[in-house]
Amino acid sequence: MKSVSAEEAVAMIPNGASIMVGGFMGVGTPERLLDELVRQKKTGIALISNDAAVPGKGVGKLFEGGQVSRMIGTHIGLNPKAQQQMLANEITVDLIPQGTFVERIRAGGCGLGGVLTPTGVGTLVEQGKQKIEVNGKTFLLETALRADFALVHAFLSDYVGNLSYALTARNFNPVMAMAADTVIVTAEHIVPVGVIAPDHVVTPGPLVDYLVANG
Amino acid sequence: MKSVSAEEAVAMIPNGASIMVGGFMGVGTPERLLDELVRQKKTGIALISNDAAVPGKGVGKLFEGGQVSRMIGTHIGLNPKAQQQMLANEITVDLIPQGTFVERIRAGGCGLGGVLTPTGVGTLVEQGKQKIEVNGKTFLLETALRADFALVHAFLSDYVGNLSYALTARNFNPVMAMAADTVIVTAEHIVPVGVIAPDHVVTPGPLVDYLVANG
Amino acid sequence: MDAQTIIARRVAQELRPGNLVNLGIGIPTLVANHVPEGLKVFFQSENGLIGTGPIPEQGMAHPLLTDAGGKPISALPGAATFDSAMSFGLIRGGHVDITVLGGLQVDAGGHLANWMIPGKMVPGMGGAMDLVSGARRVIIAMQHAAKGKSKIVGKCSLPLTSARPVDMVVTDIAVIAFPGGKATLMETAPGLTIAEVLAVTEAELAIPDMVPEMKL
Amino acid sequence: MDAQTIIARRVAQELRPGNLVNLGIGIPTLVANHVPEGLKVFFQSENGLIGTGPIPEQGMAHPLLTDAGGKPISALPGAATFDSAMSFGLIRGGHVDITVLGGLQVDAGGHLANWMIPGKMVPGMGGAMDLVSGARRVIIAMQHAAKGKSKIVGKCSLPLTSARPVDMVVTDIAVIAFPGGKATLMETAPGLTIAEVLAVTEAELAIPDMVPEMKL
Repeated sequence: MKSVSAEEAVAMIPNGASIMVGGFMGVGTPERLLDELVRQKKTGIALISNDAAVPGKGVGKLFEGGQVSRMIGTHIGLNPKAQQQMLANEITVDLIPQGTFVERIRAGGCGLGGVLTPTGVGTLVEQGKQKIEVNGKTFLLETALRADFALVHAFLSDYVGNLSYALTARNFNPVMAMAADTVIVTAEHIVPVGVIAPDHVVTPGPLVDYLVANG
Repeated sequence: MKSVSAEEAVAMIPNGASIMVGGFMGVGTPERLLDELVRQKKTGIALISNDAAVPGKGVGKLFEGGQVSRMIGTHIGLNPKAQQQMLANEITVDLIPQGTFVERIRAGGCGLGGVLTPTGVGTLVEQGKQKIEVNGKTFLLETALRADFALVHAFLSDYVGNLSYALTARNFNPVMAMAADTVIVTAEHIVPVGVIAPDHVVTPGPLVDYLVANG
Repeated sequence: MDAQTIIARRVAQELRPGNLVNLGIGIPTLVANHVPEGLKVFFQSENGLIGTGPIPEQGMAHPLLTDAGGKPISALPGAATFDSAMSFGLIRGGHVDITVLGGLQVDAGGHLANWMIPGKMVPGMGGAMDLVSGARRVIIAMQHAAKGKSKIVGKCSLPLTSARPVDMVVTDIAVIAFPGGKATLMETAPGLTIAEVLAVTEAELAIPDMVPEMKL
Repeated sequence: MDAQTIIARRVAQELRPGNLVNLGIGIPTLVANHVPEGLKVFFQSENGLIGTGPIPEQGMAHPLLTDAGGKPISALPGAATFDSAMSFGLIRGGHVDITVLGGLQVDAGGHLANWMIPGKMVPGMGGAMDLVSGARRVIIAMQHAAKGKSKIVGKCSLPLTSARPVDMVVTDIAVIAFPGGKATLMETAPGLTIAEVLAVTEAELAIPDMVPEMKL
């Protein structure tokens, strides 16, 4: 793990990269990295994020300048800009069930090729997917999802990158921290090694590539 | 959730039941429930447990009186009694890779039909299993596993059954607590509601059916 | 009593002690305000919490503790937080006893459409498909009609949320269940006759010998 | 230097700063004692711990803190614990940089057999198959021969652990790697000639122009 500034961290991300961003309606999103993505005008982003948040918050900021070219998520209904760009075919959006979204990312991070889920069987979601029967029940085969980068927000990080999360800001962060080639983390508090008890570490340090230093 | 004695808890388990037991080489195993399974002479048990522990410890105790008729696990090499019963065909043992074992149980608890794993491809483990290709890579389809009962050992339980675990005694307990029709828990310490911080609860109370009262 | 209160209060009667309950946005959220005195249930918020409490007092909100809409909530003693994989493991795995969701249409076979209107409203399904596929009981809480048109239809014209039928629909004028896969009028709102309910219902409803009024 | 020390010390040279390392039982466990001074690596125990430390002092062992064999260990500052799903997510997902395992046979194509001898030894594969399938680098640490028979064979006669070839084999007399899928002699133990190594090796080994001695 290396310590970097937000500017240095985002400078590593090329235009056109696939980026997972933690957070649920902007809660638990690494806001400083989003601000820096906007400031450095990164474009052509393939965004993997649960939702499009709201304008001016979290990943919502990326839609204002047209920085997203493609998105995989579960809900974009509260960001009119994202809605509008999707309906105008300016961006491609794959909307998938939330349980499927998180399992695909988990599979990507855990070396699984995919999972069988009952969710989506008999709906539009099943289009183009393999159906597999197990013990007489039908499931969809949903394949693993990975990204070039994961932007993760933790509550605590220690000096070696052990992370813990707070309340509902945990959400997609721990699974995304396993599913990307490069993992960049911001934390509300950076603390000495040993402050986070072993049983309370959710994301072990070896998963973290870069920790953004606090100001 | 109901509070019961170990005797009452085990009395609910019929002969021939499938039982998941948490623990890794007897560490994190609900020892008092195992003792009670022995005392009540339950037989024909379909045991789902990572290993056979060692004689006299954890699930190892069940082999001494011939109480196990079938086992799904990953390693029984340190329990000569279990080895001997398997080689004599007195019990049927399905030995499967440990990562597959835990994912099958997790799938059972999370409503997934199964997962695709690369582990076992090209080995004896692939026999009789469906092979599925995803993006040019071959995976085995490993199906979900559930049980009638899960016997779980926690470090802390509060009065409503919120559980946390200690150190390497966590192992298979949290996934098993999701994958059985009836979940019975012992805890080293039973504490008032609120003692376990929300972020430190690993198994939420609604998953627990019975908590064994301490002496 | 207004329409929303009728629905929320009637749905709340379905809760049982110790149930793990997931409430959708809109009318379903109101159910939490009508839990019978002394009944202990657990409310799950799918963004990662069991034990959601009421909106916090002024100055007590925390930005990292919100509901699935991103709005501040509180947590009750004994609450538990977890990541989204666990949250949907609970949902898909049948650990949620009851989910209460809004609906656009429910058809005579109990099939629900509640996530999109092609070409008009395409917000994404969020957690709805998993909830309907995985929760033990699915209760739809919605107005019986919208813009004068029955939302209880013969066959859904909108895209389905799940192939799995819902268990119960509670509207401002009726309770409908699906014994044997057939939409059946179980209760009417106080003061309404069976004929009045049928007159504003597109789907054909089976009528049992006894159709009591809702007890609110 | 005895055979085990040669192997453990040579394997330890493969560790890089910050590596997440999983050591199997037997000779691989000894690698932890030979980590070069000042090199920081993380050791994982697959029963749910990153940051394993040495055997605790008398009276300091805790029954809930053990290695994968059930033996008491300690944990270093900065250790993290987790459940088995996470532990094998780390292993299968390529997050473990190096695993060091024992072997019964490795063949000319780098295939490993290390988990059973049909009819004789059927303990179960435990985590071995996941480790060989998922770790970024797989290093086999074993004696070159057992009971006078080479363990580096033309083709494994015992059941394979994985279809994925290992990256390196370190024995008491040689280091073998598999560039282009072909067993190649990379180093010999101090004082041994290439011919002496080949004489006790069943598999055909490619011989590069330079075959240095191990630097221990």
